[in-house]
Amino acid sequence: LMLAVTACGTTSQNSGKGGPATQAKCEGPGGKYVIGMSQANVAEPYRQRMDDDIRAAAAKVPQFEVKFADAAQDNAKQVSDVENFLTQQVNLLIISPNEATPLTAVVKKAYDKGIPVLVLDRKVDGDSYTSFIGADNRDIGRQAGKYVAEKLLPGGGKLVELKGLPGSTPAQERSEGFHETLGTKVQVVATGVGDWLREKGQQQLDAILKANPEVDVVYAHNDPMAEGAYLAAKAAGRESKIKFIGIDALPIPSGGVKAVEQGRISATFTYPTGGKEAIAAAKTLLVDCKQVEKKQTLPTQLITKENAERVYREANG
Amino acid sequence: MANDAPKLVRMTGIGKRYGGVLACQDVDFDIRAGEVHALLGENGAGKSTLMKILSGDVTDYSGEIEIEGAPVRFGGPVDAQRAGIAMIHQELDLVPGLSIAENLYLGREPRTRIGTVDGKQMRVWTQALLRRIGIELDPRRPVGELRVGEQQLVTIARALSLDAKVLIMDEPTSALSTAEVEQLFAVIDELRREGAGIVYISHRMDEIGRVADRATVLRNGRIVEEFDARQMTAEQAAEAMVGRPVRTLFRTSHGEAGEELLRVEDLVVHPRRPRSGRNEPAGISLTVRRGEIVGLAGLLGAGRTELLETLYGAGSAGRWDGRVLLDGVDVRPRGPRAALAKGIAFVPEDRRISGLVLEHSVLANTVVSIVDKLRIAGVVVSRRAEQANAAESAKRLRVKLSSLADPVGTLSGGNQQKVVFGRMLLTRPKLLLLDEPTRGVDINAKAEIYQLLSEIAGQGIGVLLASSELAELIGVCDRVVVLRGGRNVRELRTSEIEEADLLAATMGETAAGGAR
Amino acid sequence: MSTDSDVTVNSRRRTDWRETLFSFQSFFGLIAVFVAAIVFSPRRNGEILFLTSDNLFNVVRAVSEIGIIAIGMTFVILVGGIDLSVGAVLGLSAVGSAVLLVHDDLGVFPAVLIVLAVGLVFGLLQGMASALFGIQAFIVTLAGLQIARGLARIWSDGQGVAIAYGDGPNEAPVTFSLLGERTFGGVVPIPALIFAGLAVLAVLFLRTSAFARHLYAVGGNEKAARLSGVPVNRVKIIVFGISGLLAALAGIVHAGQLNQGSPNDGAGYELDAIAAVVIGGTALTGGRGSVVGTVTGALLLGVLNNILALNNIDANVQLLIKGLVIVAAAALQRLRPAS
Amino acid sequence: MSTDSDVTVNSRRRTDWRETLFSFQSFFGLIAVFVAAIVFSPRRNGEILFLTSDNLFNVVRAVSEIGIIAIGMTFVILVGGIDLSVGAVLGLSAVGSAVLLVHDDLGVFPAVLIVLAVGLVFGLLQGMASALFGIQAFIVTLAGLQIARGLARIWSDGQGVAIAYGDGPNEAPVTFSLLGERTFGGVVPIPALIFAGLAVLAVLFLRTSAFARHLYAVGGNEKAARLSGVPVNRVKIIVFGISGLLAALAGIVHAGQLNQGSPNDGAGYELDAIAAVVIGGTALTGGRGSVVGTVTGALLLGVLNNILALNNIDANVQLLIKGLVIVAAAALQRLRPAS
Ligand SMILES: Nc1ncnc2c1ncn2[C@@H]1O[C@H](COP(=O)(O)OP(=O)(O)OP(=O)(O)O)[C@@H](O)[C@H]1O
Ligand SMILES: Nc1ncnc2c1ncn2[C@@H]1O[C@H](COP(=O)(O)OP(=O)(O)OP(=O)(O)O)[C@@H](O)[C@H]1O
Ligand SMILES: [Mg+2]
Ligand SMILES: [Mg+2]
Repeated sequence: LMLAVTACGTTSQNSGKGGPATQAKCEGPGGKYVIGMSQANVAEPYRQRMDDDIRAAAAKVPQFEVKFADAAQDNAKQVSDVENFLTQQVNLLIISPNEATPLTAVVKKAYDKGIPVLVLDRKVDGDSYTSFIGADNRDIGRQAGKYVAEKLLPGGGKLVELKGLPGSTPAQERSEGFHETLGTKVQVVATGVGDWLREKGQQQLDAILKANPEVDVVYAHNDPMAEGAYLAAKAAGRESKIKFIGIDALPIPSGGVKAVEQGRISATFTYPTGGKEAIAAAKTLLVDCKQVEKKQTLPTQLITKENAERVYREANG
Repeated sequence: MANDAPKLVRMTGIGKRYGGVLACQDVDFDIRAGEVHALLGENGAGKSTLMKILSGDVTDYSGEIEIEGAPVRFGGPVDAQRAGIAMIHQELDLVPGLSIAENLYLGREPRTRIGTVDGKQMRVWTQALLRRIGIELDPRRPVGELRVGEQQLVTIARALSLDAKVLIMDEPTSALSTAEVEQLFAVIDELRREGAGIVYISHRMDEIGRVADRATVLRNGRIVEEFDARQMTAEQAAEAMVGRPVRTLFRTSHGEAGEELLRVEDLVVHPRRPRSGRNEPAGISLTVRRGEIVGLAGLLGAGRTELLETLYGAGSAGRWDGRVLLDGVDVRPRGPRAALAKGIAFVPEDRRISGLVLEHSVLANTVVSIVDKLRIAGVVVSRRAEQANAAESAKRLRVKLSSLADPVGTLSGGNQQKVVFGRMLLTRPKLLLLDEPTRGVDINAKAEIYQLLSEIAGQGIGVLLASSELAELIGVCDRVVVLRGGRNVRELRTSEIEEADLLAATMGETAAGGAR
Repeated sequence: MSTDSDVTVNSRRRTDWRETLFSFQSFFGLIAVFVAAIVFSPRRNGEILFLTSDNLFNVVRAVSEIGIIAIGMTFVILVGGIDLSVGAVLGLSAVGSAVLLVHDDLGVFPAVLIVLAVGLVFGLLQGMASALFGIQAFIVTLAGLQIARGLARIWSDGQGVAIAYGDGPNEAPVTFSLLGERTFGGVVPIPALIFAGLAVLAVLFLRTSAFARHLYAVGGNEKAARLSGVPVNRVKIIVFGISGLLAALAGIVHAGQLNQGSPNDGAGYELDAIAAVVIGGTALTGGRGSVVGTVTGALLLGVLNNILALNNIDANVQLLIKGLVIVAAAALQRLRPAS
Repeated sequence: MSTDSDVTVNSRRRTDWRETLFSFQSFFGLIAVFVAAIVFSPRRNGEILFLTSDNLFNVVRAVSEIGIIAIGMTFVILVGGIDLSVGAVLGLSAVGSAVLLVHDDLGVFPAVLIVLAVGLVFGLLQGMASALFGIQAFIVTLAGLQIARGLARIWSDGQGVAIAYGDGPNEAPVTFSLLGERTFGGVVPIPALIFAGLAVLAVLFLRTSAFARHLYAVGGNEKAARLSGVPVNRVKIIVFGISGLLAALAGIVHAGQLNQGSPNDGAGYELDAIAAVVIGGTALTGGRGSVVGTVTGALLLGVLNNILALNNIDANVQLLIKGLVIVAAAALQRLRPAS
C-alpha cells in the first residue's frame, strides 16, 4: 500500500512503468479532472438520487467535471456507455452496474488502462476495480427481519412479502436476508411480486387482502410498493391494522422518509446511494493523491416516526 | 335535340403526365345537357384520367375546365360534387365494413335534430334508390358481403343519389350481366330526359350503340375522332381506337375437341362455415374436353365464380358430394398450389384484389407461380430465366409496357389482365379456368385474348370460361353451360344459338317477370 | 308494398341476430375467463372471494386506466393506425398533474385542463406527423413515446412527485384525492366510474356520429373515403388527438389514485391497451371493431390478472398463463362468422 | 425481335438505376447522421474521437445484436407481420446458453445448437398460431413475448446466470468467450463480424432465392399470392421461424459478450429492431423493403446513440433527440420516388 501511495505521488510519468496499473493520474489540486458516471437506470428514483448526490458533491470540488450516462437498465448499453467514456478518455470512472458479471470485463478494461474505477451499489466480479462503495442488501434484509420479529410481531403474526422485479439482485438479497432473521413465529401468508412499482404493489395487495384478510405486517422490498400496498389496505379499510415496512428511505419528497413521517409506512431502512462517498473517494485519489480502501460498506439506518423528520432535514441540508 | 343543347362542361387543352407517361395531352372535351357522351379508347388511352380530372380526383393537370361557362379548378372530389359532377369510379371504391346506406351517404350523412346521424332517413332513401336501379338489398348489409356485381350497383346508386348535373360512368357494367345492364339503361334514359349530361365509358361496343348519342375516341391520350354514336359501327370505333383495322373479333377456327379432360358429376359443396351471399355448387355436372372452350353463363350470383374457385381448390372449406375427374382421375386440390401442380390454372375475376401485387414489377408478377422451377441446381433463382420467361410472356400476349420493371399497377386494366393471364400460361396448365377474363379489357386486347384462347385450345388445353358478356360466350365458346342457383340448368351449342336464346336461358322462368 | 316491409322486417331481424352473435363472440372469452375465475377462486367460509363486490370493483378499478387508454386506442386502430405513445403520455400527464398541483399550487380545474390540453396537443402533433407527412403511425408514436418519456423526466427532474393534500403551499386541493376514493357508500371506485362513463360515451359516439362513419371509412378504405369527400387527414389527426387526450385523462386518474406522478408511470401500458383492443375483436388493419369489444377485452385481462393474483400463482407462471389466454382469446375472436 | 430485346435491355438498365436510387435514399439518412456525428464529435489533440477505429468498431459492436434481430424482423415485416417477441426470445436464449454451458456443462456446439433450436421452434410455433388460426401477428407475438419472458425466468430461477470459463464443472468452455473478443489484431469485434456476415447472407438470400420471391408476394398481396400458387402459410411460418432463430443467435452473442444470461435481457429490443427496419425503408404493410435498408437503419441508430453519448447529452434530452431523429429519418424515407 505504501508503495502505491509513493508511486502516486510521483505523478503520471511513472504510470507506464509496469506494476499494478491502479494508480490515478494524480496532478494534485492544480489539475482538472473529468469523471464519467455510468448509471444503470436513472428511471429508478434511487438511482436518480445517486446521480443527484454525485452532482451535488462534485459541485463542491472545483477540479471535477462529471459526465453522466444512463444505461436504461440494459447491460449491453452500459457496456457501450463505459466504452464511450474510454473513448473520451475520462480520468476516473464511477459505475453503478446494472448487473455484476456483464460489466466485469469492460470495467477491467478501464482499470487496466490505468483509470481508477469506483463501483457503487452493486459489485462487479473479481477485483479489477479501485474501490467498491455500497450498502449490503442482505444485511438490510436481516435487519428488517429482525425488526419484524423483535419489535412488530414478537408474539408471532401474519406477514405478506412484496418482492421486487424477479431476477434482480436486490430483490433476491432483500428476501434472503429477511428470512434469515425472521424466525419461525411469524407466518408468511402470501408473497406477491410488485416489480418495484407502486401500482403493482397496490394491485397485488388488493388481491392478497381478499384471500387473507388477517394480515399484520406487509414487508415490501422498496418504499413505492409499500405505499401501493398502503393504498390497497386503505381501500379495504384496513390501513390502521396493518404495518407497512419498506426499504430505500430516499430523502426526497416522494420518498420513504416522508412516507414514514406522514404515517403511511411504519418503518423503512435507508439504502444509501454512496454518491457523496464516491466523490470523496475520487477527491482522495485525484486531488489528494492518496489511496482509498478497496471496500467501503455503508451502514443502513432504521427510519421510524421518531427520526424521520430529522433524517430528512439532514440529508437535504 | 341533343346537339344544340347547352354545354354543361367544356374541357380545353387538358394535359396530364404520370412520370414518363403522358396520360392526356391537349384534350378538348365537352358534355351537353340531355346527352350521353361515350368516351372510347384502348386500355390506357387516358379515359379514366380525363374523367378523374373532371371529377376533382386528379388536381395537378394543365388546361382549362368550364362548368356552364364559368372556369373552375377543383381542389378535390367534394368541390366537383358541389359543382354538380358525380363519378362512378372504375375501381369499386366502397368501404367494406360500412352498410350500403352508410356508403351511399358517406361524407354527407343526414343528421337528426341533435346532430346524430339519421339512420332511418338514410335507409329509406337508400331503399328508394336501390329500387330505382332494380335491386332489392337490405340497406344495412355491410358492403363487404356483397358480390362484385352488387357492389357495382351500389356505386351506381351512390352516384345517382348525388343528383348531379353531370354523371360520369367509368365502366359501370363491367361486372353486370344483361338484366342489370338493361335496368341501368332505363335509368340512363330517364336521366337524359331530365336534362343531365352523362359520360359513358365502356369496352362493350354493343352498349355504346344502344345508349350513347355521341362518341369520342381517345388514343394515347389524344382525341382522334368524334362520331355520332347512333351511326357508328363497332368496326369504325375499333379502327379509331387502335389506329389500324382490327381483324375479326371472335374466334376464327373451332378445332376438333379431343378426349374428355374434366368431368364434374353432381358436385355439391357443403361449406364448413357457410357465408351469406355465396352460392356454392349445389349440383353441377359438366364436362370439358381437350382443346374445347366451354362457357359458363348465368345471372349475378348464379354460382359461376364459386364453381371455378371450387375446382381450383380456392373455394370454401367443407365437404364435397359428387365427383370431379381430371383425365379420368379423382381430383380434389387442397389449394391453388396443389391445383397448379395437377395442371389446373385459374385467372380470377378481380385482378386488382385477387390477381396482382400492384406495387411489384411486371416481371415479379409474371413469374411468381413458377419461380421455384427456375432455380439453378435447386438453389438460386436464375435471373436470366426470370427475365426470359417474363419477356416472352409479355411478347406473346402483347402486353403494352415500357419496361418489365414497371410496377404492374401502372399498367392499364387490360394489360394488367394479360399479366395474370400470362402468369397462368407459364405454369403450362392442362385446364384453364377463366373468370370474366375480359372484364374492363379494350376491344383490341379482347381480340388478342380471344386469339390467344384459340391458340391455347389449339394446343389441347381445355378452357372453362365464365363470362357475363353473352356475345363473348357465343363468339368464343364451343358450348355454354348455363348456371342458376348453383346448378346447371341448360347446355347449349353456340353454333346453334343467338344471344337472345342465351339470355332467355340465363333468366329462365324469371325472364317473364321483367327486369328481375 | 308488402315485399318492402317484408324486407325491412327481415333485415332487422337478421342484423340484430348478427350483432348479437358478434357481441356474444366478443363476450365469449370474457365469460369463459369469468367462469374460470369463479371455479378457481379461493373461498373463505364458503364465500367465493372472487365474486365479492369488493373484489369485483377492485378488478374494474385496476383496469380503469388501461381501459380509458384502450378506448382512445380503439379509435386510432379503427382508422388503421396505432399509438405506442399512450403509456408515456400517461406518465407525462401524471407528472404534469403532480407538478402543477404541488409545485405550482394550481387549482384542480386549471391543472386538469392544462394536462388534458398537453395530451390533446401531443396527440394532434403525432397525428399531423403521421397524416400530413405520411409517416407510419407505428414509427411516429414510437418516437412520441421517447419524447413524452423524456419530457416527463425533465418536467419532474427525474423524480416521482408526491402529492400531499391540504390548503398550504405545495399541497394539492383535497378534491383531487377523490380520484383515489370510492363513492356510493364507499363501494364504487371513482376511476371505475370514469371508465364506465367514458365507455358509454364512446359507444354512443361511435354508433351515432357522422365522425364515426368517417372513421370507419378511413380505416376500411381510405381512397373510397377520400373520394366520398371524407376529410381523411382531419379524421386521422383528430383520432390521435382523442387518444392523447384519453391517455392524459388516464394519467390524471393515475396520479390521483397513487398520490404521485412519476415519470416512468405507464411504462408498457400501450401493449396492454392494444391487447385489450385486439382481444375485443378490433382489427389492427382498421375499419372493423367496437368499443364494446375493447371494454370486454380490458375486463377479460383484468379478471385474468385478478384471479391469478388471488391464487398467488407464481409470477413467472402468470406470464405463461397470460400469454396463452391472450392467444386463446384472439383465436376465439376468429370464430366470428366471416364478413 | 428488336422490340423484344429492347424491352429486356431497357428493363435491366432501369431496374439498376431504380435500385441505386432506392439504396441511396436508404443511405441518405445514415450519411446525414454520420456527417453530423463528425461535426459534433468531441476532439482531443485535433483527433476526431468519433472517427477513431476503436470507436467506429464500438458502434458496430453495439448495434450487432439489434442488427441481427432486425434482419429477422425484416423478413417478418416483409410478409406484413411483426414480431414483438424477439427481445424476450433473446433473453430466453441468453439464459439458455448460460444454463446449458454452466449448470449442465454442455459443450459449446451442443449448447448453441439447442438454443438455436429453441428459438427456431418458438418462432415456428408463433408463425403457426398466426398463419393457421389467422390470429394477428401483433397479438400472437405479444403473447409470445410474455411466454418467453416467463420461460426465461423459470429456466434461470429468476436470476442472472453468470458464465465462468474453464474446464472444471460449472464452467463454460473458453471458446464461448470468443464472442466477447476482437479479432484481426484485436480490432474487429466478433459480434460485428457475425452481424456483417449474416447481413451479407440475408441480402443474397433475398435477392436470389425462390422463397424470397414468395415472401415479397405474400407481403404485397396475400390473396393474389395464394391464388398464384404461393404456399402462403408455409412462407409465413418459416419467416417467424427465421426471426426466432436469429433472435436466439442474438441471445447467444449477448450471453457471450456479457458472460451472463439474465432473464430480463433484451427488454425493449423489439422496438429498436422495428425502428431499424422501418427507418431502413421497409413498409410495415409488407411487400416492400430490403435488408440493406435495415442494416443502414441499425447503423443510423447506432451512430446516433454513439454521438449523443460521446457528447454526454443528458439522458432525458437524448430521448427527445432520438425521437425527433427517428421521425425525421422516416420522413426522409417518404421522399423516395413513388413506385
Ligand atoms: N396513378 C398512376 N400512376 C402512374 N401512371 C398512371 C396512373 N394512373 C394512370 N396512369 C397511366 O396513365 C395512362 C392512362 O390511364 P387511364 O387509367 O386513364 O386509362 P384508361 O383509358 O382509363 O384505361 P382502361 O380502359 O384500362 O381503364 C396509362 O398509361 C396508365 O398507365
Ligand atoms: N358474402 C360473401 N362473402 C364472401 N365472399 C363472397 C360473398 N359474396 C360473394 N363472394 C365472392 O365474391 C366473388 C365475386 O362474386 P360475384 O359478384 O362476381 O358473383 P358473380 O360473378 O356475379 O356471379 P357468379 O357467382 O355467377 O360468378 C366470388 O368469389 C364470390 O364467391
Ligand atoms: Mg379506366
Ligand atoms: Mg363471378
